[in-house]
Amino acid sequence: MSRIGVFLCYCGSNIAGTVDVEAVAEMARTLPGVVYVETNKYTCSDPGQEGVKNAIIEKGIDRVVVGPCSPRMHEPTWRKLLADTPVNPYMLEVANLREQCSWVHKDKAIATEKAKDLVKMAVAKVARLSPLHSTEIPVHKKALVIGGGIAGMQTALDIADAGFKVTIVERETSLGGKMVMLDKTFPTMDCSACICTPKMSEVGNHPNITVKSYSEVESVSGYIGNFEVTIREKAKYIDYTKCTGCGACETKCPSKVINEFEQGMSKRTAIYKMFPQAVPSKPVIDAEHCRMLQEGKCGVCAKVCPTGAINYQDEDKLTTETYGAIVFATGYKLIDWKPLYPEYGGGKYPDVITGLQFERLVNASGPTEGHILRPSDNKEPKSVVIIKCVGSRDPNKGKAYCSRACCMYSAKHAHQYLDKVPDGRCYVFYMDVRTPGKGYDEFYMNTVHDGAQYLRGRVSKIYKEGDKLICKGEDTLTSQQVTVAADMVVLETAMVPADGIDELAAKFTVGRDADGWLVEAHAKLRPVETNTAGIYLAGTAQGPKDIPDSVCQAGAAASKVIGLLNKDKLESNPQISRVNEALCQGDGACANICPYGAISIVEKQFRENSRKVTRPVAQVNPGLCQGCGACTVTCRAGAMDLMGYTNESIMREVDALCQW
Amino acid sequence: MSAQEIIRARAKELLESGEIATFIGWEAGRFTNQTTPLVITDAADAGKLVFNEYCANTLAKYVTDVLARGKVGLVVRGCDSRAIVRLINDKVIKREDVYLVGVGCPGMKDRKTDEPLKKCTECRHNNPLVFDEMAGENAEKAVPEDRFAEVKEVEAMTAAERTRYFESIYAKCIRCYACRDVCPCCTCRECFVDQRRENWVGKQNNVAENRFYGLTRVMHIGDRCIECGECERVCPMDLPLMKLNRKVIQDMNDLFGEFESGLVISAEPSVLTTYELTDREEFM
Amino acid sequence: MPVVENNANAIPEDWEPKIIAFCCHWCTYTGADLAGLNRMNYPANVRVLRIPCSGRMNPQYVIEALNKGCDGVLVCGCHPGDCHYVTGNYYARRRMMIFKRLLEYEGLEPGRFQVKWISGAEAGKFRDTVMKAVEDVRALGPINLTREIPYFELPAMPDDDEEAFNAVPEEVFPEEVNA
Amino acid sequence: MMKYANFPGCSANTTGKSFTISTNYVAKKIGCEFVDIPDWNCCGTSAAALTSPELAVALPARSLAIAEQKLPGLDVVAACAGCYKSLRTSLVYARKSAENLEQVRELIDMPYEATTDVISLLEAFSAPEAREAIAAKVVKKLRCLKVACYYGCAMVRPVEVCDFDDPEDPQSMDELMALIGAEPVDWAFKTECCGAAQQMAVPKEARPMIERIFQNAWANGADCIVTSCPLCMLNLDMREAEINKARIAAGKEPFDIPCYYFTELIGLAFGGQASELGIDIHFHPAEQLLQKRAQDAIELEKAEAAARAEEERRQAELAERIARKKAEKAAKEAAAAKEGADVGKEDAR
Repeated sequence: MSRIGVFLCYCGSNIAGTVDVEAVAEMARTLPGVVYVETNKYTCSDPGQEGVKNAIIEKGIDRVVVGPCSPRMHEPTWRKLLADTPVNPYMLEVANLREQCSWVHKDKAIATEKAKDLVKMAVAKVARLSPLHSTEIPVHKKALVIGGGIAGMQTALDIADAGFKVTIVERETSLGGKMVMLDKTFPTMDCSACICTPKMSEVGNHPNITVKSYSEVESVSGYIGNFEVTIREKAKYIDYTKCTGCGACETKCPSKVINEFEQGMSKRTAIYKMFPQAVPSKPVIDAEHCRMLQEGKCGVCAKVCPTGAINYQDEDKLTTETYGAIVFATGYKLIDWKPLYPEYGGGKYPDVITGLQFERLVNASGPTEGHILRPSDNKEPKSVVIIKCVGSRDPNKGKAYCSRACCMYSAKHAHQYLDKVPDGRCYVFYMDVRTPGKGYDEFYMNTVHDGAQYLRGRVSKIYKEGDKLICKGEDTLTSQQVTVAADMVVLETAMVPADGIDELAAKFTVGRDADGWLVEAHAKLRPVETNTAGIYLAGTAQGPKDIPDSVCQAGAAASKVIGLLNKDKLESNPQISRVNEALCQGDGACANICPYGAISIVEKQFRENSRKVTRPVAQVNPGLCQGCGACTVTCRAGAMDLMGYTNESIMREVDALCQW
Repeated sequence: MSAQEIIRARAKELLESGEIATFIGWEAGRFTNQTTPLVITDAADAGKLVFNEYCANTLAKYVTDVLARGKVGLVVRGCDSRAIVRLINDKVIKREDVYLVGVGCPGMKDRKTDEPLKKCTECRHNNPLVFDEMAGENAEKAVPEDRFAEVKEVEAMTAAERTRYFESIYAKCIRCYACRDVCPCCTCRECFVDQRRENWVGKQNNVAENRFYGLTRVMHIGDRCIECGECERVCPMDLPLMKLNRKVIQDMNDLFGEFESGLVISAEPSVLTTYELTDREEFM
Repeated sequence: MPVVENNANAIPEDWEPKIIAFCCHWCTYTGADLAGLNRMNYPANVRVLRIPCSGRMNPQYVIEALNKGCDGVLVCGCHPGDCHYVTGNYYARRRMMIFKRLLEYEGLEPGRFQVKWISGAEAGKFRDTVMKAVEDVRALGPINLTREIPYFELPAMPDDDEEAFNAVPEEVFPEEVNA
Repeated sequence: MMKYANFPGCSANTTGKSFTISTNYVAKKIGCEFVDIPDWNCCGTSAAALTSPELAVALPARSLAIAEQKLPGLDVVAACAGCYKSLRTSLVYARKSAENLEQVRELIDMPYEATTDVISLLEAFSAPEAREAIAAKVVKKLRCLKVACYYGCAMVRPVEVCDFDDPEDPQSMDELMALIGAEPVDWAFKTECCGAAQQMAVPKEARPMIERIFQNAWANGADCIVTSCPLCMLNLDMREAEINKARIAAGKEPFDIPCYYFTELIGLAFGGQASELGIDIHFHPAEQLLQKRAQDAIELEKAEAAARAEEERRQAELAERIARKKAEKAAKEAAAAKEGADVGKEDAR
């Protein structure tokens, strides 16, 4: 038989003013299982709490009902109090006598009746609770950052500087991401490489950071503090312990391939470094285009390599390590506008380029050494049309959202063009100009003063006549149709999530929104966490951002990781789902419905009818389960139950209430 | 060769070859035109198998009883095959656990009245949907015009009439659980009504507890019900149980899109264990 | 027993509706607390039962409450899209839509079982929902569900044909089996 | 068997006469049968939509309902792009929901199930069967003729109504033209509006809409424009002279771009005479170009034949040289072997 102690609170006159607490206490004494009832002026005060503790010990109480304010207010307080007594902290029920009774009713008689019911319900429920124990989860003091762009690098540096080991997984051959492709950064116009490459080498040389370039996450299991991650390091065909990065191999390689880093505007060799300042500063062999690896003929790079670092027999390497926290800094790519905008030629015209291609054109280390020359004939364009919101804010063809950075970088592109081609004309077609940010609007106004012609409207068609690209559009401010004969058109295309993020997110059970961006746990209050505990977001993986915002979020994610890694152990929430394996049929409905991927179906051996049988049953991962209880309702057999809110205890509450 | 002859021949061959361990079909019962399900393990018994227009019982659920002996062969009509699909989709059995001899079904008759069975007049898929081989040809059968006609009849009553109607049903129910035992959706290792759980469904036989059982049964099977009508046929009190099942199915059809359960083997979640962001919103 | 179309006339004088409200911890329970903090006033006929998420809402709780004599049941959770557990209320929405229709099919008055999404900020909506539920249920009167088997409904024996039952089997083995 | 219900439309025997003539010519040759919908009525075109949305749905629906009853199982073909779009719009509306269909039935007061499909003539002639038949019947390839295929605004847009070809860069007519040996050029105004509906009302704004179509076709090297819409045809063909007059006045070079229906060119490739196909009744002189290109084609073929002959000659010469070299080499080797043998003999001695 349970020994229930009921502790009712006056809360000064807050409760006692409308509820006859003594009458409630009198009723409580008659309830089955109740051995002790006490009223107190302020139960939550130190003397009040002391009184509860003493009563528990003196009366041999094994479960407790308190009747004060809302459990949302003080439930943790009561749990903490019980932790100091022989009573299990989860053998507790709080009757909300203040927020949901005394404060909302005026008639004392009615409020007292209701308070009695609330106490009855609480007593009924607490009698059905069972002691729960939170388990301690060890925390592996090591973080994994997925993605080596500016957000990933910043996160890694911040975590590493705090003294924890970090691994960066980058699927390209070098760190740097998109930022290192850019020429200059708005609004200060510092050279992107000048501020990005030092970060890259800092990351590369940091004693706490391991960079795994040309690598991808293969699989993952586990939970917060204990993610077991297998990383596939793709075959580089070069022994990095021997390679000095001299580059002799690159100059001799006979195989020429389209250069992705230069946005397809130049060629690279099959053995290549992504760009000169790459980190790690060593090449890889692109197996698909290497003559030696494809046809078994060539081997020039091995001949010229002074250190014998070339290894054509290299294979993918799999390594598995345990990490305490994971940060997604997987970044973005530009939307593939070609199939979406046939009216812009759909890729038919080489001189209709994207913003990123323009960045490479204007970059001193780019294919044209910084001279703005149009791809078709290497002539300097004398008039350029810039079209904003290509794929952004266009739910019919592209995405409904605003890509956030394009207003500023299109202003930058106009500025750079007018700077390099002083006699050129630049037209910018826009829907709105959005420049919230320090120094942003000033930058935009300067571009306008430089002579960029801003036209409010969209371009409906681009076609070629002679060697001109005719852009037809509307100036909605004057309601005039406008036609611009341009030499080159720059499309400022929308940001979309990086390739492969769908599979990666599914591996980690991180949610994605309708557009594919990773979803934060709360849009306002938990913007860098995900719904999976221990996994965080940095940069454009979460949605379009510019560089300052990405870096900010990277720092925020890092501080969350540092906070987690600082702990030696985590205490798990014991109010989670539990499986009754005798009833479980293993059909997996619960596993399908679980938003955290906390339930898996495993084959287990049982002894049934004096026979050994192996059958599937559900298994709850205590590190992932958050205790929502959705699985309990899906389970028809009732094999799933939620600790702290068990089916029986809720039914008892309902019954207690119906007896009123 | 008649379907019955093919079934006998195939059962014999399959058992003799050792491909299956047991074969489930029907045998002639004690009374005129009566048949009962038959499980044979010996090829010599194949001659006992019958197939005629009085094979009322659905066979699929017997698979779960005899599966421990090895692969099961059985005769499947439309309803049996959907029941097998149901069991596979609920991961109770695997496709390779069963060898299905399909047979076209023209609809079965009540042995006493010689009238078509209610469940067969309402049936929309009389020919097997999943099978390994067919014994004979598919059969023609009229498909009912309105799948939910009987639901609409009830809906036409006033609320008070409906209360009384269903309370009289629950008053008649003797809680024999025949409807559950025969249902291919009811495959829990231990049904909630059999479990000893305090404050859950009571064991008394009264209207309230019977209502608890009845409503819970519908909520448990509604989104997976294959509309075989077996629950209704086996009910010793002749309770119109399909009026409840079909109500839920009708609402799901209206709200979440057309569906019929148990038509194809798939891992798709059932209607109530999934959702769409665009589901109708009526609780704002 | 005559079919009672409306028991409003038979409402006892000192009768007060009993309503149980299942509220999710993260939104509606918070909203109810906020109503308290704002000292809003609403009828005391509603008792709140805290569940972690509307996705935890088992239809059986409702059946139990109505069976045991509760006059009305409210189920409240976060707005779709705001669920603390991301998806719980989407499942609840489907399940409750079906279940509500089923109960009404069995003759339950729509006012007795209501579902509402109330966020943690919508104290006013919580108050209004409670007031409306109490008003609706008060107009409907005490719940009128039968618990025990009424004498007039004692079922007849199954109408099996007794002859067949008592008769000597006509044919123990049909011919074709022997053939 | 290619058999269709035909919705002639108001232009069939008036402004679009040559379209009808040439279509019938081609259809007969490839064994395609068109049966006119009995008692068809005006499709309503843009005028009905401006009057009332119900009228715009009901007018085409009536003709479709008749087709459904009297010509069951046949798809309706509309040659005119305007008719095609009106019919499709009405059909798509009726198919959208049971309520819509019921409404249409009430409007026309006829039984109607919206089962009959509506396709354009271009679509009918682009069907694989028709294409095969066309390819088989070509006797005179229209080589050297550079055509700008002009689909007009109504044929492929809006996608939710028409949806048989790409709305920005349709290809079906280009493919047909390639089939008969003509060279379709890649140009930008395939689906641009020709402004036909506004030419009377706002000529100042509308004339440039025609001019730019000619301008772009010309800039992309087209000899002529090929259309599939009688209204576009009328508009372009009739006003080219007027535009040229204005261009001359402005000191610009006038265009010389005849327009054809695609069926006219197919008929021509089948060996038809210009007069059999209605090419002789165009506004802009349309026959000279064809004659000139036919001449070009003959010359091209001559040149090609000469080139082929030259190539054959070169191949033969090459083969001969190789054979000679081989023979020389063999002789040399034989001589060397003999000499070696002789030397050997001498040595032996």
